[in-house]
Amino acid sequence: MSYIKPKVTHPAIAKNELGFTRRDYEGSISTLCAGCGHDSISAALIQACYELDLPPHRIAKISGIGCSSKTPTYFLGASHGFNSVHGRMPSVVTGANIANKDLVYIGVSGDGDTASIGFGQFSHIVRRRLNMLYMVENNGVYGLTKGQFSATADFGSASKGGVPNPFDQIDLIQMALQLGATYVARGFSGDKKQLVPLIKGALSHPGFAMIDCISPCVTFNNHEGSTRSYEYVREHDVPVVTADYVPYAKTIRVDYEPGTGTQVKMHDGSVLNLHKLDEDYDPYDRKKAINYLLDCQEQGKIATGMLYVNPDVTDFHDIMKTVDEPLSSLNYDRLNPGVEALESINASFR
Amino acid sequence: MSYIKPKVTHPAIAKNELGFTRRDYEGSISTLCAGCGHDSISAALIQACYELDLPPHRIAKISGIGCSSKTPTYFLGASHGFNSVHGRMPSVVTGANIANKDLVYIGVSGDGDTASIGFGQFSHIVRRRLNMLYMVENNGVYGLTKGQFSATADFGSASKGGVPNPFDQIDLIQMALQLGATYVARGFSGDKKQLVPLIKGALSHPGFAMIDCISPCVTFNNHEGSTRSYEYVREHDVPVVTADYVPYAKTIRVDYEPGTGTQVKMHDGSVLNLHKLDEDYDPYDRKKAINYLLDCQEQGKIATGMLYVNPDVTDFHDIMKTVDEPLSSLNYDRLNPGVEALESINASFR
Amino acid sequence: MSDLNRVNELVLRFANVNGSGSASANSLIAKSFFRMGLPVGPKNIFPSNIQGLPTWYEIRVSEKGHTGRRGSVDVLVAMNSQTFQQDVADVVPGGYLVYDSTKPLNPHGRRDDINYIGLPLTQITVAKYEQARHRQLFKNIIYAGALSALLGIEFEVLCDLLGEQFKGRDKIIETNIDALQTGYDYAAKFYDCPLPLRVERRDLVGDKILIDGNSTVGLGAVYAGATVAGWYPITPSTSVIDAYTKYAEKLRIDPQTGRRLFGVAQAEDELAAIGMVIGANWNGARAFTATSGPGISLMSEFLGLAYYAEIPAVLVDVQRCGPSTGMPTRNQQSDLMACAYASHGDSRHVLLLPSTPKECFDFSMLAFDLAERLQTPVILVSELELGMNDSVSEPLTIDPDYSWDRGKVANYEMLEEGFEFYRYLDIDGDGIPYRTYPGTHPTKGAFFTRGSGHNKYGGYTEKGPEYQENMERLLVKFRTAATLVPPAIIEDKGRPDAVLFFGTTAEVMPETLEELQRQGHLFDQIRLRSFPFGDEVWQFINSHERVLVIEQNRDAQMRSMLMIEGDVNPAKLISVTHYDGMPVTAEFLVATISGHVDNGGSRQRLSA
Amino acid sequence: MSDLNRVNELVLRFANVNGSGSASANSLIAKSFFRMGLPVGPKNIFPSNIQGLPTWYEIRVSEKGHTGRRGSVDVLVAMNSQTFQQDVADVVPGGYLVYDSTKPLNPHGRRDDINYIGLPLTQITVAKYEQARHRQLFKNIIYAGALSALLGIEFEVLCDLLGEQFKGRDKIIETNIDALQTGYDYAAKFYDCPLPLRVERRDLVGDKILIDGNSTVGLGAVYAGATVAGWYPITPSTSVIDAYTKYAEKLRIDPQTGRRLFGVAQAEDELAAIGMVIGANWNGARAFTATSGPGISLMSEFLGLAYYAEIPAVLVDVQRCGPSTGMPTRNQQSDLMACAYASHGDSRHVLLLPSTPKECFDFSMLAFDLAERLQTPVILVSELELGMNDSVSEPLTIDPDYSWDRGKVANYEMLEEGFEFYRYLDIDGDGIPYRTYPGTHPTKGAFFTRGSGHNKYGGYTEKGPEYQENMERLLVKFRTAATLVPPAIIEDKGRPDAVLFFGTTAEVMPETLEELQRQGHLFDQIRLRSFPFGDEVWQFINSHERVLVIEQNRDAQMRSMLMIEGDVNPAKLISVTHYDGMPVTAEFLVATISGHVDNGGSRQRLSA
Ligand SMILES: Cc1ncc(C[n+]2csc(CCOP(=O)(O)OP(=O)(O)O)c2C)c(N)n1
Ligand SMILES: Cc1ncc(C[n+]2csc(CCOP(=O)(O)OP(=O)(O)O)c2C)c(N)n1
Ligand code: SF4
Ligand code: SF4
Ligand SMILES: [Mg+2]
Ligand SMILES: [Mg+2]
Repeated sequence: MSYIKPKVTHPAIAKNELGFTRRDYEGSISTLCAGCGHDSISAALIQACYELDLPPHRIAKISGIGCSSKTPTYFLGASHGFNSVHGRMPSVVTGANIANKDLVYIGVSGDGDTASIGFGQFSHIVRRRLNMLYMVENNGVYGLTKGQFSATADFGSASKGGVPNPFDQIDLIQMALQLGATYVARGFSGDKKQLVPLIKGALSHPGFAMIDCISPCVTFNNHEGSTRSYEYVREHDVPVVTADYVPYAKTIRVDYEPGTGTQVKMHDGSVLNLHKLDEDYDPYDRKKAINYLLDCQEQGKIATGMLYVNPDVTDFHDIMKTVDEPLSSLNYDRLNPGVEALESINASFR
Repeated sequence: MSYIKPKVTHPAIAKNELGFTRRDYEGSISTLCAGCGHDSISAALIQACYELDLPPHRIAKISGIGCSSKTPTYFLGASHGFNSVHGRMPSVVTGANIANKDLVYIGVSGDGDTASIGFGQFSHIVRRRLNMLYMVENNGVYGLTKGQFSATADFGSASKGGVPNPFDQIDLIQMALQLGATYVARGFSGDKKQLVPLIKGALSHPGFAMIDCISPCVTFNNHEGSTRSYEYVREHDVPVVTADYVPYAKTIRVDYEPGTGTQVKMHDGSVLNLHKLDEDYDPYDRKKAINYLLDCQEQGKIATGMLYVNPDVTDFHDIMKTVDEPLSSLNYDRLNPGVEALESINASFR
Repeated sequence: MSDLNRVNELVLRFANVNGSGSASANSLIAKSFFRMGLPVGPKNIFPSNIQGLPTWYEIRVSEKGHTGRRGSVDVLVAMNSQTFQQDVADVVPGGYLVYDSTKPLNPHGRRDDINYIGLPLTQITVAKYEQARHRQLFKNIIYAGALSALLGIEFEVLCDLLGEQFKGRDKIIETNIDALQTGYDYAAKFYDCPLPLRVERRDLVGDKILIDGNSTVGLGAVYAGATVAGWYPITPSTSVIDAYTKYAEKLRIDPQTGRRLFGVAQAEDELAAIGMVIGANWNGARAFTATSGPGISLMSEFLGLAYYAEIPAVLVDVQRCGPSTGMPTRNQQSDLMACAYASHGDSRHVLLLPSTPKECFDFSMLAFDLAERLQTPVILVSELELGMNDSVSEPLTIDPDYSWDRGKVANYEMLEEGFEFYRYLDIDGDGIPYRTYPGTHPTKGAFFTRGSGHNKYGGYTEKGPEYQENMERLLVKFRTAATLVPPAIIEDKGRPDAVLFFGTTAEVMPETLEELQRQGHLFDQIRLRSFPFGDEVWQFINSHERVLVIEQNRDAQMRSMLMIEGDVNPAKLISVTHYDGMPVTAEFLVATISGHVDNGGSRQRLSA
Repeated sequence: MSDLNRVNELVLRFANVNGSGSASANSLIAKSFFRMGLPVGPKNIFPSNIQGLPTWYEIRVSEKGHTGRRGSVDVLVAMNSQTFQQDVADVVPGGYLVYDSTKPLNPHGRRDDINYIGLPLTQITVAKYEQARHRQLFKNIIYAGALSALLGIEFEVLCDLLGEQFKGRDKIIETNIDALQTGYDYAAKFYDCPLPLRVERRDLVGDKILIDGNSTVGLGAVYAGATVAGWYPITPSTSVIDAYTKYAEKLRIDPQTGRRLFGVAQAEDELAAIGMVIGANWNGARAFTATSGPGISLMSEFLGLAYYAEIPAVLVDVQRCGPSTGMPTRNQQSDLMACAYASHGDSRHVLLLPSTPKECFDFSMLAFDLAERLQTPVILVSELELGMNDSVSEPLTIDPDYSWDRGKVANYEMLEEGFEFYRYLDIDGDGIPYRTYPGTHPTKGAFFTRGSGHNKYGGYTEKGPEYQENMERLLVKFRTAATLVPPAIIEDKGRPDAVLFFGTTAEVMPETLEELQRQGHLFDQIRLRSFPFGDEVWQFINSHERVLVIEQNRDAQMRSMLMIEGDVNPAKLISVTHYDGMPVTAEFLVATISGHVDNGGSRQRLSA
């Protein structure tokens, strides 16, 4: 359990335009490991929704399965949430969104949930231009099933000693760009200063917005050869081998300037080479973004920030030419073609 | 049924190094529509295997479901074939390949099979660097289920009148490049002169080779607004509306020079803007290839040819460090750790 | 040779090549019988292919109303040289073979006991038309014209049908009627028309309609107020969505804005299709999908979620011949257990089992009411034969006062007025809790939906007793379902033996029972229309000595479900199965059942 | 208060916080009992979470061999303040509560009828260790040391176990033993040790081993010669593949090259995992996968393909509590029907149902032989409790002369010598055809595998009779399967009543039956070990008046399968179900069964 909330709220506490306090955007107490990056993302989501003055109950939170997918319980307690099945959040959001275009959709997923079992659904929801925030809480591992490599596992490879992950990683940002996403950003869970605005931008974007948020798993970031990995610890340090010991860890936080880089030491000792986009980076050029990412990849750098945005979007409902009201709000009178129409249909089959 | 084979072979007919005739590489009579591009691809596969002197029985043909996926019955009759389930050919090939690295694997799929239901499996087989030819017989529609748009449906959009397909297409070539494929080519079923060498290159490539082969569906290439589409025909020409009439069509063939373009008129009247790579195009530069494709996309051109190759590959078996012999060939003595080992395992649990 | 000499009782079969455009001509003939006031049963027997393989179209005309498949052919229109020999063999002695006499008759197709009617179709069309396409297409119309003369089909009826079909396009109408006339004239000139086997106008179909079940399912969804469809193409279910879309495009456009009062998404696969349906229903819309066997398998994880998290969902399964890809254009009733118990864990689902296009419509509408009332998936289990072939059906009707039943939903007002909302609490004793739509109320009514352990308040739990309490309530809910689903149709005259059937088997049952009666075998009958089974089913079974369970699958799946659900003694459930992919015939059933009855036989243990 | 005063009969439960490293200390204690020659049954009750939630570890020691879950606690080591109150409540009167006495006892945890044993663990560790990590970890070792004194666990046994575990790392061993000693000394000093409730060395476990079922399944796959595993992580099956990989890394490395004689692929999901298994088996390797309920649902389309195209496949389903995500770290036997009848269409699969780690090993090996002999999927249906917890088991053995049975494979020589190969032809009358491996012969033996309609020669078909013939052969094959699978274990003393059970229920049955016998209720017994059921099952059921079918699911799935497969009259099958996710206890069964028997009760109709 990573934090216990104070039971009383201060009377003079700040309120947003809607008169809500930040607490009104919180959820239940997290049951994730202490220091888990996912909890920082939840906090950033809370902050962003609060600052955007979104009515909490008009937000729908939908997720798959995994530690990351558990988090919708831990933010926005006044919103409806749906922890669905592994890898299939995109289809559930699609249905929900078609049904009611007026809610704000936050889809939460993990890298296993999105880049492995859910890769097909992920790709197709991008293509479909759904108006939503698709948040990937990317830790490079399967947290909930105890630390298998995921398909994005390479992101820390630059600094890993020992055997590198033999498979190419799937770069979800590149994928989203190729598949036509209109808002594509990469964040780092520990960089709240950067992440909150990215989320706010995404929630304000009237089309498909994806944030690939690097989020350290404090428990299973377990690269072989890393000096603080379990293998290492097993051999050298911890005096009792424990199947289930999870050391209490601190949340990683960074704070650095746009246009500069920073090295983040992960809990297992590996190092992430974050690089924050320059303030004059032009996020309106898709081709440049693709190339920028290819360059970063070659240099072992992980670009963070707003990589690409196309504010000029047609969303799914435009394409589908649905009415302005949410379909779920139409009453039966609007939907019933009536007895006469049925009679003429009968006639056409005689 | 698109062609009936002569029953007798000419005695003086040409043979390859192995003493096989081209006929030894053929399969059963096709049951596809007359003029279907897929039959031309089968013919090209036959030609390539014949010319490469591959022993037919050392090839395994594996497919999903669709008109395209039916074709393995129509080539290489002396090979084992496996028409599996829709969209899941990649996993079946993966298992087969792990079991026996010594066969040549031809995976056949359609654009529905690969870019929709199978997109997850497709992406992951690329990542896994399996040694195989992955052939997509890409017609932009679901042929077998009668003409729904597929996720690659845009490729003919440049010439389409009327309502354009509102969704972004998935460019399988771009995807393969991003996901680390080491041999990536685009062919056109009607351009045998180009396609046969592309297939030969792919079969000779010691890693993952993908060919996205544009293959016109003569029956359901049915763009609204196109002057020869069914909608049009229904209104103007055919005097009886038929649910099931499939006009007899001729196979489309093209022949043009590298570095030049050609306009191919499809059966429905739409026009493909093919552009054959220049002879001095450098296929060894992945980043250039990605950019080249982006440029073509902007210009509404479809680049064909060998887009990218990296001859320096580690295949799945290298990565997995399996023995040289096919795993399926190991006899029980090699695999049985023996009674003593079991006794010591028992001891470790007392 | 004794010629067939019958009025209004015949089976006419067309043997064609797939893709040759014969379907229109053949269904024109089918519809013409119907227009002449005759009960008709057309069946399309087509390959899993687009062009070039054999395809058949069979029409049964029966004044007695026996429109199910009979299994033999009186008149065969043999237009496919590939299957010619077999086609000839299928004609009953005294029957008629219509063939293209441009070339001499294939000697292998010679029989002494049938009549040959040659039409020089190729010759005529080559002479008459220039384009290959026209030659091919008009061949079909010409033989239709000839059949008009031969079988006594009123020519004006054919003309009317063409006129309606091509309304406003006079040139087309004219050309077609000309072709019809050509065929008519040729037959009339060279043969004694009409044949002794022929049709005559009657007034036997009243206000009935001739329609396929997939269309009526789609229409049902429109009338049920479904606004969202997520789907993936698969034979034989695709036309459900096609029909929904087509009628919605007509009937569900906002008159002010011209925009759609519905949304259809072609999904990337079946997992996504059912995911969309679940997401949309969760969010307060009526949503559905349609698929066939392979899709059911793929959807089963999601179905378990919807069962356990209690989300309404309407799923149409148009069954085809399994297992696996099986014979995708053939009929079977073999997804019953896969649907009823879809998903791992203790899961069970409500099924509706229509037998006619009208029932397809009614059950399609009902499916949405039930799904929302029960907050669970409802699967409309149809069949290829019912879905893709036209049948004579009661006209579609809805009660003018009908409005949808959205079930137990706590809305803004209720929450505002203090309704104590707990997502999984059974306050009415029927096992059905209240739900809220997302976004309803700023501070009340939000809950968290999950497929993992939850207690009656909707909270997460891993506590055994809380988990179990919830699972037991789901059983209560399932018992409630049994009281809400359409009851079985029963004819109980107190006979000791009975037949039990469902789905397309119903079409051949009147004929089967008449013939059995003629042979001295009397049966009560029960037609199942839903799962879970209602009390009437148990009472019926209990009050009979032997119940013959007739089904179109190998493994006697319905019989299994009766045993599982009702603790019925298997000794009284005699299994009759038919599963070769073709629709079951009365002939087959009569033979099998009279055999059973005569031997006092009971079903062999599969596991013996 | 009367203290518990018993030797070698006790239940010890640890209440911990997940992620606190208690598992090692707790299993050290479990193993020490075993080393003292005592039958022991450890059970880990853990949350679906990585850190911070309550977790329990329960050890039953029983000289009588009753190692199943008992349902109450004699000694509770209460290390989790979150659950303290509930934990205290679970102790039997006269039992013992071990707690951290650094702070005063929480007054809500006060009871008059139990004994409190305070150990100032925090105080000791804070004084003794500097690093937080060490303080946390040694707390566990210190209470283990205290238990040694309190319960009479031989100190040397604990030292030996540590010595073996950290062989060669003397510093670690020393530090740990020091911590053990600290705990031991404290307890010995402040309490009368050992307690009246205690253990003593016996010689009751012989050469048995203490091992979990997933490890032995993995080992079985190694010994079966499996060379390919495709998998996707899911609790509680992941450790099957972990074990396979671990042992293969040790035992399956080519001595010459150092390269692997096996390949493991982590798939992108379960569909891919089973696809790989099918592809590899088709290609002549032995391949398998392991999953749990959600994976079974996702794999069901592919399972239908393997059934119908007749491709061997070994699948391990380690069941957890459903439906949907359910309670993923809890036990259930609720995937039976989902496994037996997985997939749409008429599909059915062979199941193996182990009860012990030794059977997990044997059945794992057998699964491959059966899958290849029968050319069909074989599903080893295990359970979380069997798979993830250690049990006392017979040692693993294989016949030194054993070699694998690869079934009917036409190889190069046979084909060369003129063996007439047709893929789906039954030449032996057992329903099993021959297959060939791809690449076998240049001109003979190639065939085309498909999940669509095929005839006995392996050709594509859409013809009803050909299709049906093949489907009937599959039934013959399934009857053959019933003769090849492991028969039920039966004790038949001619009593009228019997109990029927399988899987982990077996662990509590001796105790249950003893207690029922004491109460005057005598039962014959049958333990099922496979599906399809063999003749011995039907004979047993036929020769008994009432059979109590005991299972750990809600819907009486095994009872359903008995009815479906054997036409058993449901009236004689009394259902006893337990499904709250915890392992069933003897106590529960005795109460339920004696209730049933006394009322002559039969199972209520679910559908009533
Ligand atoms: C169908 C299915 N397969 C497997 C699982 C087991 N499972 C639960 S979470 C998970 C992986 C989660 O990884 P990721 O999405 O990266 O989330 P994280 O825990 O790392 O945040 C898996 C494989 C499941 N619940 N359902
Ligand atoms: C699970 C499943 N869903 C749907 C289908 C129906 N289906 C058969 S082929 C096909 C699409 C084929 O399209 P594509 O792969 O592009 O092949 P093409 O026919 O165009 O060559 C579909 C949806 C199926 N067989 N299985
Ligand atoms: S296991 Fe990793 S991802 Fe999961 S809660 Fe713990 S730190 Fe976070
Ligand atoms: S429908 Fe299209 S893809 Fe299929 S066989 Fe015919 S032409 Fe080819
Ligand atoms: Mg992850
Ligand atoms: Mg296609």
